[in-house]
Amino acid sequence: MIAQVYFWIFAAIAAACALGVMLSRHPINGAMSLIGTMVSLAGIFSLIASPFMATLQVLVYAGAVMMLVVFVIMVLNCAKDHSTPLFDGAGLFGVLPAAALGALLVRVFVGLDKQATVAMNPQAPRGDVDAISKTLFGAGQHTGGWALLFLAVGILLLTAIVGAVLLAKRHLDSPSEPATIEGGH
Amino acid sequence: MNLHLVLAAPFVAAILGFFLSGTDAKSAQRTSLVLALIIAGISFPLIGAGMIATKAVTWFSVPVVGTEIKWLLTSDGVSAWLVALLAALVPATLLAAPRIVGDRMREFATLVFLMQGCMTGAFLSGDLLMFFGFFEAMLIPSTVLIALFGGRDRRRAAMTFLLFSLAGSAPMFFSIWWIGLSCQTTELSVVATRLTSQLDPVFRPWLFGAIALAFLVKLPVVPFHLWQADAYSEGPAPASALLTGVMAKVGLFGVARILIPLFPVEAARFAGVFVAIGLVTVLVGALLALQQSEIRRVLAFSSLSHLGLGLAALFTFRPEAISGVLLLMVAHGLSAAALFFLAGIAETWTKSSHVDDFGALASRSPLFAVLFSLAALASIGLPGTAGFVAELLLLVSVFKVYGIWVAFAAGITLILSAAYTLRLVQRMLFGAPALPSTERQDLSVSEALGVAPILVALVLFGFYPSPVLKAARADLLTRLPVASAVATEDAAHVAGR
Amino acid sequence: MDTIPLIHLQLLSAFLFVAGLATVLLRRNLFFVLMGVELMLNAANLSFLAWSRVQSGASTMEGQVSPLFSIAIAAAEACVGLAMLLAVFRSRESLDTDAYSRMKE
Amino acid sequence: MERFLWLVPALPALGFIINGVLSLAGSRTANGPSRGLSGFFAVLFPLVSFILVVKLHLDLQAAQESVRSINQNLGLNLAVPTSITQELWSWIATGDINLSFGFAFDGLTSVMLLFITGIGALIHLYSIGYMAHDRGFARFMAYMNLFLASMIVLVLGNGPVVTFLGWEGVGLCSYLLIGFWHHDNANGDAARKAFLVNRVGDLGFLLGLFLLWQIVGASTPLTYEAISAWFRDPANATTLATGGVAAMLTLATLLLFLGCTGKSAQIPLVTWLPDAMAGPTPVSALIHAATMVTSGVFLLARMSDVFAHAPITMQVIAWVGAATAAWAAITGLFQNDIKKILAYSTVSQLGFMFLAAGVGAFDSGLFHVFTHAFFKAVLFLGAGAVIHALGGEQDVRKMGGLVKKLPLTFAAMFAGWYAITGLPLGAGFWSKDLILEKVLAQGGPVLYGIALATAVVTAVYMTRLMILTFWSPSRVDHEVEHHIHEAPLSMQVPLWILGIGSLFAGFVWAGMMPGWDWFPRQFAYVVQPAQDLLVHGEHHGPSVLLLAGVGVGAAIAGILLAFGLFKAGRFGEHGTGELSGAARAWTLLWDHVHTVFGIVPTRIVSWILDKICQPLLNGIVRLLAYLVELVGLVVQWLQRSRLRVNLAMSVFGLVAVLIILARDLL
Repeated sequence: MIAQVYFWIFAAIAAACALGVMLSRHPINGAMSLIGTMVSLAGIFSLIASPFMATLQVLVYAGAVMMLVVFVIMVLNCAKDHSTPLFDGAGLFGVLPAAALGALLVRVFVGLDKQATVAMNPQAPRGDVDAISKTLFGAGQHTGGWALLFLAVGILLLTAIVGAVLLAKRHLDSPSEPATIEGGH
Repeated sequence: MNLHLVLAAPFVAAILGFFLSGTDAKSAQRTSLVLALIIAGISFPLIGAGMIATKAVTWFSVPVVGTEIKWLLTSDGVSAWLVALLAALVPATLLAAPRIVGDRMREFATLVFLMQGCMTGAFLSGDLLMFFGFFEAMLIPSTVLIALFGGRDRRRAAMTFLLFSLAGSAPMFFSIWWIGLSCQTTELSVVATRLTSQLDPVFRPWLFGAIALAFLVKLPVVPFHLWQADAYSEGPAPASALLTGVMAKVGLFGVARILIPLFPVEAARFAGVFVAIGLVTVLVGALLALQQSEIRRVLAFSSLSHLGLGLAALFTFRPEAISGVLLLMVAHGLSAAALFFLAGIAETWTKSSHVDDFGALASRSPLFAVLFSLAALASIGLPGTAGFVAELLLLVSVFKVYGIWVAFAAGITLILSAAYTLRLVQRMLFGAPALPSTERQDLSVSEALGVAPILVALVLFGFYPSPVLKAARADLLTRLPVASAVATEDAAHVAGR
Repeated sequence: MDTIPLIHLQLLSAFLFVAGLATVLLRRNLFFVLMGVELMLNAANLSFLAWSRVQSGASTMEGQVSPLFSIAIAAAEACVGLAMLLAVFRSRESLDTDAYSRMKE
Repeated sequence: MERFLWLVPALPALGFIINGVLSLAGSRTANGPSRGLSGFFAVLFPLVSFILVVKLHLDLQAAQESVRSINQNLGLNLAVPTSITQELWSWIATGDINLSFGFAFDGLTSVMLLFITGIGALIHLYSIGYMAHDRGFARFMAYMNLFLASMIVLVLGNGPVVTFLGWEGVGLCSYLLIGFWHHDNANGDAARKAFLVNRVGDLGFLLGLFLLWQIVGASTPLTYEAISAWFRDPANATTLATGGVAAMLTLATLLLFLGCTGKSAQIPLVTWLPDAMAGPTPVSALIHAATMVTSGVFLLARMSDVFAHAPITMQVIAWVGAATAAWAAITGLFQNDIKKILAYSTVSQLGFMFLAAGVGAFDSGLFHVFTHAFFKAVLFLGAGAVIHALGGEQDVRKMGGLVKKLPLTFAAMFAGWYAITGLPLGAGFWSKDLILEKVLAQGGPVLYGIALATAVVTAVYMTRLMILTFWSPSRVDHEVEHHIHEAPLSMQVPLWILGIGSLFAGFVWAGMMPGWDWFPRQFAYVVQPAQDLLVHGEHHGPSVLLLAGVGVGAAIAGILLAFGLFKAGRFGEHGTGELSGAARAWTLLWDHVHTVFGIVPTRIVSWILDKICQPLLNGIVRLLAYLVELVGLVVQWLQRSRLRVNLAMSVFGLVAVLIILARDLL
């Protein structure tokens, strides 16, 4: 019962923050809202027996990735964006597919919910470090090849770092110049 | 007879065409003529060969669904005659071309050979997808021919031609794709046996209609005929001759060889529609021809009218209609081509295509006049020319199935075709010359040599059409009874209701 | 535990996903585009974890493990994306996506 | 001998080819091709054909005679051979159709061929003189030869389809020869008109043939012999009696008759023949008087067994013939062109022939064909000689007094006039009186009255022609008058022969003298069964001699009337204008009918199609093209504009794919 109450609180925060991401004018505000969403999601993760993921969510996402984003925002020093409207005509065109997709998802989920076959499995193991690491690195018949994928992700991250360095290299090499304040054009 | 050789020869000639002299048009013409005659020599024996086919080789198979596309060449009576007709017209085209294409003989000959190759491929294909490939490929050289060598409005005409043809054949590709998926193969003979059982009867009419559309546009029939007059009158006359002489026949050939055999039930079911379209085409074409004042537009609408009759007759499923249609294809191919060749040459004399700018060619150019009027008479189906036998057979078959009034409607074309053709003859050959000119212009010997054999053949087939008629009997009749049986079954069914 | 109905989790996930998508589609500022993508990835993670709760047998852990990779990819994406953002900003002096689409013209 | 049957048409055809080549080869030389060579070949081949026909005729007679004598001597009942046939090759063989290209030479054919090739050869000879100064001499001869070949095929064909080959062939030659002097567009128009009007008839012919073939069934070969046999077979009588078949037969015969009206210039397809006079005069004589235009009557006789079973059609034929005869005779009164007078006279005489056939007297009709060939040929050739002498003048108002200047021509034409008016013992006397007699007996008094009145009018206009041309005072221009000369020998000889023919040809069937019936005996077996079918019992009417007296009286009355009217120069002599008023309207009656019911609707429909439907269709296609272009513009804008929009589109696609994938869950 208490879990439900927590869930509703977290869900409300997450949803509100998601709207905040969508609607805020300044990137910093958006980033902060996003962090809020992520933290709330971490809470929900732990509510549904996934403590490891909850931890990762906070550490990697909210902690590392978003820090990076905020950092870049600060580097570019993009002030509040007044020059471009928040929404415009072309944007309306984007509402339609989003709404369509949303409707589709809701329809599918509600439909699934009505089928009795889909129900919570109380025996499902908790997603704690032990279980996940066994799954990831365990050797045996039912390992599913996660280890290989894990290695691949490692390579991906390495590549991403190299790529990021290369992309930003000109910026790093070039003599420092006053950063342009205004975003937009 | 090696069918691969027949198919490869024009393409080889096209490649050799690149090495012809680009500056000396005469030498280019001579060499290409030799090549064309060699091709003809290779192609003609097909007529006597009967039904032959190469060994079917899997060309490729579509991944996942596993549909096998075969590389297979087949030749039966009908395709053999059409290939021979084509092979006979190409040398004449090259002979008739010099005045029109001038120095660019090399390019012209190469394109003509390419066109010949594609059309030969379409006639000989034993596989639906192969057929479609050649069917579409022939558009390229023909469009380029129109756009390169045509008259003032050539680009628009070429574009119209291309767009109409593409729009017409796009649904066919869809249809072939569907057939390939359903039947696991696109080999014609296999598809014909599997189609009825493998395809949902709900979809069959649509697939049928999609394929029919491609052929109807190619033929063309009303209301898909708008490209025709422009393409034939703006394109270079020798190429127009090939377009109407052979390419339009691909449409009829497709109907006879692919559409009806693959969809006998649908063909029987919608026969009335096709007969109606054919008859409307016959009459509208003839009436429009009466109104035209440019030579080649008259000829274009005349082609429209004549071939419409062929379509109407095909859908009677009478054996005499099949023979008649083959003879019509040969006869019309020869006579229309001859008329286009001659019209093209005459247009170079006056630098005009308007009938009023001619006149008195009979006294100024007697040889031209003789050949032109002979070709015109052959085209109106005068007894003693092949056209008569063909039209007689077509009218008989229409009469037998649809009765006297429909035959009467179709027969009005006899009167109308005489009306517009003789009007053309009179305005061009007779009367006073429109433009004062003292010099006597006439055909050169080589031009006359290009056209005369065509006319001889027309008269020959008029008196002795048996070789052509027999060729048609050998082949398509095997499948026709199916269609006519279904037609009678349907009729009985309707009557029963 | 496990009293939260699956449907609630999924609806939340759907909402977050649509919000992310809408952000990507509506906003012209590149930062928001990036953040919308992150939001969608988060929504997916939530969905993964929720689904893992209804599985049984050997596949139960798959839903628990997949978000790990998702997060890793998100990190990589953020990394490269931000680098590109920097590079683009250098050349175009703008973060407006519409300004980029005019590059073609 | 039958092995050489094909030579009869082939020889003139060879002449056509030789002359055609000569004409083309000589077209670039200064004087044109050699006239001597060309003329020699042109006359030679018809002449040889004529000899061949005579020989074939005699052979056939001999064969029949020998069988008859065998039968008589040995008491046997062998079938008397009726024809010499030759099948050359299988012409059209596919499906149910199995047509052979072959010829059949029997009594009817031999009579027709005798005068076709005979008179044909004479007219070729005449043409050598007439066309001597024309540049297109060889071309003319080529066409004439081709005509003769076609005409022979028409008559000699073993079935209707082979006949149709000749049928359209003669139409073509008619077209070519009417438009022979092609620098004048009016000639071309006349030629085209002839061809087109004939084509209308030809379509009727073909459709009638189809119906006929349906009636007799696909198993019956399409030869005259088989068709006749089918209709004579009593077993088929019940089939024919059923309502559907009877109606079909009526339609079939009416359509076939439409073909005949086209070729023989009967109402309603009468208009082309007067215009056809634009051709050179020998053409008018050979094609538009003696031979081609009579092929309609020939076809009726050939298929008499068929027509005899369609009483309604026979009625129609009789009335059409009578109406045409009367209308054309009256029209002939108003004409001032010597050839037009003769043309309408031809139409009128053809009407007589159809009238005869229509009342069931096919042999009498054919007899008139035969005699008419002589006297009309001589009249035309004589007119040609007059025109030749006057340097091309054709208006009778500018002639006169030629009896002294052209005595020989006058003599020949006088013979023709004597025959056509029906004065006693001339060729026309026998045939016309025979027709009148049969019409009274089998067609009733109304038709007889029309025919008799027509005979009077015929005498009037023919006498008017003779008066204005020969007997009245000269009105010839003075310059022309000095150059008047008799025609050369090559023109004279045919005139004499034909003149004699028109006086005495009638004796081949002098009805009043028993035993003088060589003519009908020749083809009795062709038409007699049909005639017997149509005539029930002996008719007791006025005696033959009385009727002949009435006929002669009509002729004399007409002649006297004409002398009374025109000797005084009452009308038609003076003035040079065109026809006007009622005369013009009457003359052009059928032209107007054609215009209103045929030409104008066709023009209107084709104009609508070309000027309204075609642009409309074009507009629709254009509209489609613009729509496509519009879609293209939109798509282009979408592609080009915003990243976000592109993205949105792909999401749309994603949604669509998802919907398809998750369709079970929805």
